[in-house]
Amino acid sequence: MGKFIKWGLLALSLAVLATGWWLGLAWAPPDREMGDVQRIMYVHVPLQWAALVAMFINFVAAVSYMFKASWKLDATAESSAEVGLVLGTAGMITGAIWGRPTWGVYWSWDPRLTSQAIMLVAYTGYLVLRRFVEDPEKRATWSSVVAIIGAINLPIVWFSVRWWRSLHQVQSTPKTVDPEMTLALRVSAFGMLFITLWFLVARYRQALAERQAEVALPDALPSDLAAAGGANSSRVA
Amino acid sequence: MMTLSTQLLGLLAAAAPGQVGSGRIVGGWGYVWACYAITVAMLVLYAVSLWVRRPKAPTDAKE
Amino acid sequence: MSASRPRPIGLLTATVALLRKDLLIEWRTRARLNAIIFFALATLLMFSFALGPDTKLLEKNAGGYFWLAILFASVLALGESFRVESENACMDGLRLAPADARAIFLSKALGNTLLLTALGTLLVPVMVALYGVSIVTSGVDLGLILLLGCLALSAPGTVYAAISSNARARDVLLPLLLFPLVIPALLSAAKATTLVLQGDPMNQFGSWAGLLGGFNLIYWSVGFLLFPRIIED
Amino acid sequence: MPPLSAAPALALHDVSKRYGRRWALARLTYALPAGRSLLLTGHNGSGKTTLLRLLATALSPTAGRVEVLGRDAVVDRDAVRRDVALLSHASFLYEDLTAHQNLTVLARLLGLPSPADAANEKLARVGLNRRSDSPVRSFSAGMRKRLAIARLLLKAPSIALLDEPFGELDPAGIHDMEAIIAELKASGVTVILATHLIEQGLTLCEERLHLQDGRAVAA
Repeated sequence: MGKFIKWGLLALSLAVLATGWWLGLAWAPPDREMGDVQRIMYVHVPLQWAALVAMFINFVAAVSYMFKASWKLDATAESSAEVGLVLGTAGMITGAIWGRPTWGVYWSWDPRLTSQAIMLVAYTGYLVLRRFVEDPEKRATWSSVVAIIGAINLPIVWFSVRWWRSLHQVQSTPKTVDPEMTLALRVSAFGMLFITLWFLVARYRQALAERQAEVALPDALPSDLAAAGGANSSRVA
Repeated sequence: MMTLSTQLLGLLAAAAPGQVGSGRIVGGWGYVWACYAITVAMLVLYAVSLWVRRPKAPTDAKE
Repeated sequence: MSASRPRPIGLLTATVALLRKDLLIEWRTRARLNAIIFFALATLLMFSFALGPDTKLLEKNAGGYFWLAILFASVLALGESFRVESENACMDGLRLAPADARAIFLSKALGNTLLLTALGTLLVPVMVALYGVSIVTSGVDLGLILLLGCLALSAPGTVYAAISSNARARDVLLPLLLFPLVIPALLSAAKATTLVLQGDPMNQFGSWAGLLGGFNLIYWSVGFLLFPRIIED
Repeated sequence: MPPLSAAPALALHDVSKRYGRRWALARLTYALPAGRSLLLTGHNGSGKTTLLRLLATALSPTAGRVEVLGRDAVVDRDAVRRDVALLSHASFLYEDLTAHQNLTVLARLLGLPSPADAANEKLARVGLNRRSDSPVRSFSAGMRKRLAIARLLLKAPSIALLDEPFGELDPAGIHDMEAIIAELKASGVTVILATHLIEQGLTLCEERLHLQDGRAVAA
């Protein structure tokens, strides 16, 4: 199954993403007001969705770790935070570039972009913390706490920034989208989601291998312990 | 949890910025290509970093 | 031994006992405390230097600078309060006493709130003098915001200081974790303070205070629930 | 032999403790009968300190079960904590507080009726009453050890876990410490003693457990 996931999923996701982008860039009509610039949507929105999916997985894994400690959950949390950070950063950059022709500036303190920037800093802190704690069990517990608190913070940040900005400018409302646009967006989103999944699986395997190397049974012990290693009542399975 | 997820989705997912002012923006393909190029570059770079950091010793065949 | 068996004490009693201990340590190391106060004063002063002699600008942004000074000082104070516990493994001593981990959270967070509120009270007259502002609406409002804001910095700060005090590079880690988290608190406290200093024609003070209250409610509960997991493993 | 009904003072069932990639304790099984005292010996890094910290519930085992007075040290942690007291390498003392204040803080946490008096009594017992109002920061290593044992006495435990109690003490201090340990034993406290001073340990303890690389071996 390893080979299939590794290359089959990658090929599938690249094909779907390429199709979606082709639909978006060549097939779908330009937007009535934004013109061709609107075609940024087919890369920006899928990135944001995929980043959210990754961050949500991170949150679920962190909460689950609090209830049942396991290296698999820890590895899931680590991989999803890192993948989410990469996708979210790309999403923020494309959003800022999109802002230039539409708003006239790269950064307009739009609540969504601002919340996202804060979120990215928070998850950078999460990954830095993981680097700075040696003990695997402590690292897993502490980073779960940080991930949970960071996720709880998101809606609060969003509301406060929106409130803060709303005193200055009226929030623009999302507009209706042509059916061709919807299709191109959907296909691109699925392609991005598959790529995300591929990244997640690859990173998860790495993280799990790292954890297992960290907690591997030392060679100096008698073999009976090594044999019992899998069956012992370890706190962290 | 579902509420939070929906909220999160609403928070960033629909982050398609609306337009300001009126009149159709002409051209702007440079911005479009920049976005796609940056995204592709970041995804490729991340894939390369995954390759570089790949586990050195293969895990046990049993697992 | 002849002494009677110790009997368990309640959460509140333990919190009070630990808070007394923390305040006693603060008092006995007041030189350190003074250094933090002067740090905050210097921060206020540095803002005016960084911006040049534009009094209008200083007056307009006084609330924000005031809260930034408190935020920077809070990072130092939180780091100190957990450094005291890691010396001689005192945190282990408390855990094994046994002291309820939730009481440790409450005492640390409350102690830090007290310290920051006192610091803020000292900073208000300095801010008035340095930035040329005056309290337009009411001093009670300012006191309320000061208390709510310091509570809001202390609860998540205590959780993250407990984590970072045991990690490498703790001095970098604490602000990196804490700053993005307290942005909503900083934002609403600064806004509300600005309203107090410049008048509140649209009656927005209540909503910002409410936001700060909600923030407190969430993070004091989260800290209360999660802190035991951080120090017990 | 202790009566059959009495639970062993402590019981280790297949206990292992891992630090990173190193096993500090490996599948240790041992039971100490009630009313006996235990001497732990072994080289540095053999697992003595880890075992004491497990018994004190400062650590939880990676695998296996630790029982103190018939109670599981993980499940019944708070109850076990009230029964045991640990004298560790780290003194658990606040450097900025005085000797008396350090003990008073603990006495309050323990819910003792008059914390200040209890603190004074224990300070006198370890011969520190004349320095009770000096900050710990000014104490020598030996004085810190005395204060740490006063802290342990204040807790009045059923089981005293002593990690190198004679370390950093002068001959008079060692003599005092021996007297204190004998007194603890006389009052019915189970003493678990880890030390390099094997002669002193053997006179104080009936049982002996020799650890080597985290496993029990014949001494």
